[in-house]
Amino acid sequence: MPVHFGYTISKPRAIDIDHNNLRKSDEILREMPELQTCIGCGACTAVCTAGNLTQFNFRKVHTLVRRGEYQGAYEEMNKCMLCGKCRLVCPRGINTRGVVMLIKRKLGDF
Amino acid sequence: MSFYAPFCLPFIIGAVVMFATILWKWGSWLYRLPHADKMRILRGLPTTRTLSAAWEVVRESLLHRRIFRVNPLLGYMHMSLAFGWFLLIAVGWIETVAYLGFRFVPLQGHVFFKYFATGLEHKPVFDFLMDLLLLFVLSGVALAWGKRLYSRAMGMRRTTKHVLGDRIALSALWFIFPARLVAESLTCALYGGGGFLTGSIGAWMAGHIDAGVLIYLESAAWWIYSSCLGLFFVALPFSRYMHIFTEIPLIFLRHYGLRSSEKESAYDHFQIEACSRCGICIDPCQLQSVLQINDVQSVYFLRDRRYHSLRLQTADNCLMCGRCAERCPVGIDLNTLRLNSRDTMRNVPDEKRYDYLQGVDRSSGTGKVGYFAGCMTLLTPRILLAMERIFKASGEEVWWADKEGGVCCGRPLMLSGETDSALKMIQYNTELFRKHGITTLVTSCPICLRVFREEYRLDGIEVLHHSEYLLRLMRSGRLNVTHGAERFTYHDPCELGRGSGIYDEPRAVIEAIGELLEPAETREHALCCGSSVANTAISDGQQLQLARSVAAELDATGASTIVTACPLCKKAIARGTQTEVRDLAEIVAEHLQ
Amino acid sequence: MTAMKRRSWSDYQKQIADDKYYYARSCIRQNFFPGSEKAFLDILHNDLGRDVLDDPLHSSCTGIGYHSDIVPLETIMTVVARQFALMTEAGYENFISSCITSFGVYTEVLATWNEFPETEERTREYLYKATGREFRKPTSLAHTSDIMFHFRDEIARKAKYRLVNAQTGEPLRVVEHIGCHYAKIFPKSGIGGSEFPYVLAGMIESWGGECVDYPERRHCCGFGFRNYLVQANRGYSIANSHKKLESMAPYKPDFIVANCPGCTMFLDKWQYAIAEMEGTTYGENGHGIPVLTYEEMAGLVLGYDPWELGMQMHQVDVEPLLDKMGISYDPAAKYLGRNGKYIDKPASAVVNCCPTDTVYDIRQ
Amino acid sequence: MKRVIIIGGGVAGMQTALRLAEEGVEPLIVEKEAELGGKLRGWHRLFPSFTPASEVLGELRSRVARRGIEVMTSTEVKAVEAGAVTLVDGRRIEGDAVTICSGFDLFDARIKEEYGYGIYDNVFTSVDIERMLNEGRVARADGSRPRRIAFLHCVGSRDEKVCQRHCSRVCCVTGVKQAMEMKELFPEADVFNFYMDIRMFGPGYEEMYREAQQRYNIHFVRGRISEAAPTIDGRVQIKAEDTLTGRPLRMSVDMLVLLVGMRAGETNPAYEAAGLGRLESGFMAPRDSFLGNVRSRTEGIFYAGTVTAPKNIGETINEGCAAADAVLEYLKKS
Repeated sequence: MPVHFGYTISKPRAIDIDHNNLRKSDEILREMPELQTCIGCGACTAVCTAGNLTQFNFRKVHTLVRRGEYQGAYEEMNKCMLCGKCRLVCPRGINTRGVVMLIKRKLGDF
Repeated sequence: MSFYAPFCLPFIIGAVVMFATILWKWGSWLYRLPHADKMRILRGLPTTRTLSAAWEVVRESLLHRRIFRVNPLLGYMHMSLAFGWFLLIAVGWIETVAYLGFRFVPLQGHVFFKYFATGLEHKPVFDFLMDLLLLFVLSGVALAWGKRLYSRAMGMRRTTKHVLGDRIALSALWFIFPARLVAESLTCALYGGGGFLTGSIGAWMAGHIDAGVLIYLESAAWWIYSSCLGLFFVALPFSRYMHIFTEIPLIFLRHYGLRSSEKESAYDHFQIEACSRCGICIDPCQLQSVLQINDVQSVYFLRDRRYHSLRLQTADNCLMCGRCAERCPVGIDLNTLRLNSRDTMRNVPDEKRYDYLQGVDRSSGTGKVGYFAGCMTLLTPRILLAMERIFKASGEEVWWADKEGGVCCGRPLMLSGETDSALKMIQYNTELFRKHGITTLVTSCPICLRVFREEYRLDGIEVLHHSEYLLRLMRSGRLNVTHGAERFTYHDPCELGRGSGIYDEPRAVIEAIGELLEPAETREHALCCGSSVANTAISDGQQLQLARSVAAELDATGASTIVTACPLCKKAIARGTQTEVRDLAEIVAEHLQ
Repeated sequence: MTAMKRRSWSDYQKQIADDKYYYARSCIRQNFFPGSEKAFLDILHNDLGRDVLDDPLHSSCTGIGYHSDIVPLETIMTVVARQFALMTEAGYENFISSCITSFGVYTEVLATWNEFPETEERTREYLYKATGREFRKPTSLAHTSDIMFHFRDEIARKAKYRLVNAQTGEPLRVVEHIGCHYAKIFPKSGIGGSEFPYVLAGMIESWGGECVDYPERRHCCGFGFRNYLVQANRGYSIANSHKKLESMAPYKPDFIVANCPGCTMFLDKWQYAIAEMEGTTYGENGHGIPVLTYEEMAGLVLGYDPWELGMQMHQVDVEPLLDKMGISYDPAAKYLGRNGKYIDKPASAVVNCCPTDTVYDIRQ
Repeated sequence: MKRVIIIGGGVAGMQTALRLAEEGVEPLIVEKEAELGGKLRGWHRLFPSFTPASEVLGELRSRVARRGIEVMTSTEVKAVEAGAVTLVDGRRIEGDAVTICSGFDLFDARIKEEYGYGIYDNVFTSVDIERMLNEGRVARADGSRPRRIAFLHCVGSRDEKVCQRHCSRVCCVTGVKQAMEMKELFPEADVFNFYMDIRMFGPGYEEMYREAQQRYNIHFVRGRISEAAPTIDGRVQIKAEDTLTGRPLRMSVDMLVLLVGMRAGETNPAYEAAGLGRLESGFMAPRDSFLGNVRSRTEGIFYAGTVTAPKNIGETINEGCAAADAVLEYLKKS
């Protein structure tokens, strides 16, 4: 029986690439290689309707997904209304709506 | 007189398989129709709709009027095969009656009448008629062969790439009528008779071929003819030739008011199997003509869906511009079928989704007229400013629904297939409009307009595109514009033109300001800007390629300004040209008196 | 490759006095490892013949309060000044501190006075007003592990045991852990710099052991003052030790040695807590990895009795290590006090672990 | 015939000498190494075109040879003055003008001890990679193929901790270039580039960066590695923050490549002693940044190449010509 001392061992916050399973991330990048060209400018998040109403941050979520951090990504992406403004402002020409749908399709079971 | 010979067997088997399969298919589709659709059929049956449907069947299934519009030669080819064959059957039946009176003759008796009627006295009128009809059909077959070699002659740059089953059925079809010609000619050679075609060839054969050989050849020819028919009939329900029979009930059901919707239904089968894979939809597709994407067009989409091999990639890769549906000779509702495929593949209802929308209201102003800019207009603030000036000039009190940012109209979600989630936005915006008590809703975004008109329940609120609204203001004298010598060209946004049927209003507005020059492809045939929110498969570079090709056509008019009436089209086309691209509202605001 | 280590180590050398030390004790070590400070004094007096003044007048440096944001800078400077005044009055000028945090505090205060002389003036004024004392700054400041490092070769010459597996002759694999306040604040103040301090590694190498270079070698033990002192934050504290233990475990170290009071305690006691909370145990047969102070390590090498060194106060039993080194000890005497009475024992770190038959327990 | 002493026989020195020789002036190249070429000798292929460095170097060398330019190799300069230099062996060489083309030094990665260069077997510098590429065999210390490679940008650049505040400019694109080369050699390997900023200043650089991302699938992580440590299986564990997600990130890699920056040449203090200005970064200060960017404060002493600031090869070649023109103008006046 585990003993409770009034606290628990904090889980590490670090993204552990060795530990993360990058298979889904690889699949996503294979289908949408342009996602790698994101330079993190944040224009997508700045223009985002959902991002202005919630904590939703498209840039951050897809970056985490690329690092193999899938937990909660589906739910986050579900906040997107697919209006497509982000695609219009992306300086790298990333098919952002496609990314949202791809990530949701790949990570539906996370 | 017995109407049986061993060679009839392939034909009989084929016919039985074909009719059984068709009846089973139709039966199960009709049985699985939603109750409301069944009621529509029952209510429609005893009305004049049945008659008008029958007339359309004659026009389209037999005469192929719509294909004639695409290209007369192509129309003739289809007509000669369909109408010609139909007449062969019909006149053949009359011929049997003429020879034998009204008595039961089995099917093969009608079809192979020449073989069985050798002992009867000849009726040259029928010999002539039947030969004429056979020639009519054969001319179609010859054209079909020719089309394989050179499709451009029939106005088609590209033709469908067929699957193996279709090729087998097609080959069988090609050989049916030549085989019939040979078989009937050989019978004539042995037993005399026949018209100008079969009779002449028969006489020639009798003169050149030994009688013993002729008997042998005759038997073989009838076997081949029957086998071709049998093979074609067996293949028919499983190949594209199912359209021959499916188009007929489709026309009736359509006349009774049945439609496809964003959810798949049994009615969709009638639409899907009515596709003849003629490939007319391929040429208008800009993904094909500009981007050389060759496997996603409606013909392939319907084929894959019919054979349950549809991939999301195919379903997604469509601009939904509607250019193919505009040309489809069968009138299949291609966009809706694609939408409900996306719905099936992607829609995941989630009650909690978009809960964060509760209580959001960033609207401002008061007025009975509400203006919904839409997401895209917020990225084209010139349109917003122009609308502001127009409202001010006309003295309209406006309620700004989303000037400070609002919730998406839901159309992009619907287009991606997330139909149930889109309802959340629809519900949210509907409540917002109701809360502020507007009686007119104006939007400058055709994407929003379409969903407002088709999916929102806004009884008591008139929904207008700003082109309609502007024209109304101008006609009522509340807005006066100066007319000058400036030359404009107009790009029809897909959602506004083919989508909502609004072609004339923006043109009227432009003509009040300056000269309007039409591009090569315009109105129903207008090109898509390429940035359609319906397509999530093509890349940014491909969007740009499309934009450039559209802009080139618009630039070719020599106009100094390209006008459009959609913020997304405006942004897209502007990427492809140096010419100024402006929204209708901008030029109106600029020319205010 | 080790050549490079030497190079960086040679870049960070500091002057260490040879004799005549003024000794400042640690607040908490006397509770956790009461034998260690005594062992240090004994080794210096008896084995090395050095002069160390263990002054009963000196106080806490208040570092714990300082690092918990309770004691202000002016106060701690004045307290430090008082320690220096006592040293001056006793006629010493080589200040050595037993605690890493104290050592960090003294270093920091001296550096502050150096950078901002006005703060030194003010401190002198405060000290004089409060106690009437005056002070001279020490000519050398060292941590007691520096002193042990300084005499490592002398100790090696007198060694009775070596850090070697007596049965196989293989060097023992030792994890060395340096307290953060030793050199991470002022790299120049540590022997060998802040990245790879040489202070403990030098002793281990001199006495026959082998250092384990594991990924989280430089990571903090997790004490972090506020993080441990507030119960709600303790999960963060233990997570750090947990991370280190996880990282070193594959190297199968024979023991851990640390030069900081907090680190030694936490690396030892958290092993028990982790076993209780998660059921994870480390070391051979899951019996834990013994954690030693460097004085205990030196004491064992010099042949001191493990119970005299206070090693029975460890959560993780040290007997496997003693057996490995071939040190003879009296198992029955482990929990007997100086008066021969049973002094009770800490809970065994060997919990949630299978082969209990090998657990060292004198009551069985 | 006028004589110009050129200190340093790298790209800048050779180009300056060539241009001067074309105009009928007699250049003398004083090179401390045994052969001409400078740092370019150690490079494999040049960004962004992947041109072999030997092509550029070979061409420059053969032109110098064809022109019959006088070269003193294995000769080190101790002091410089207008119109003369003093060598380490005490000899004094006189001329009509001096051009300093002594270039830069590579940052010694061992100073950034926390990255473990020289401590752990599988930590390399960008120079090591170029050398291995030249040798035709890139591998881990034990000879095996790497499956995961990390590049760390800005080692010895933009780092106050090692008194290198300046940006070395070329390391960013070098990192991208080498990452692509690694991916070509080891297609199955994952390549991560850890950067603070990506500075793609030259023509074709940004395009190359984009290609590295999209076509080569190289992962770019914005965050500086804080430390490297060995793992039990001989790999290197690195820690960084993925600043774009605001989360710490750790992983073990088979090879860690440090993109070492340019530091001011170690002979620069000697020039300063001769009264020439030096920048805070240690590079020599030209008279001004625009019209006098190849002139020193002293009449008759000129600069070309990376002695004044980090530059790429193309810029250095241009500066060789510019310096030669300035020298010619000076010689005409004097």
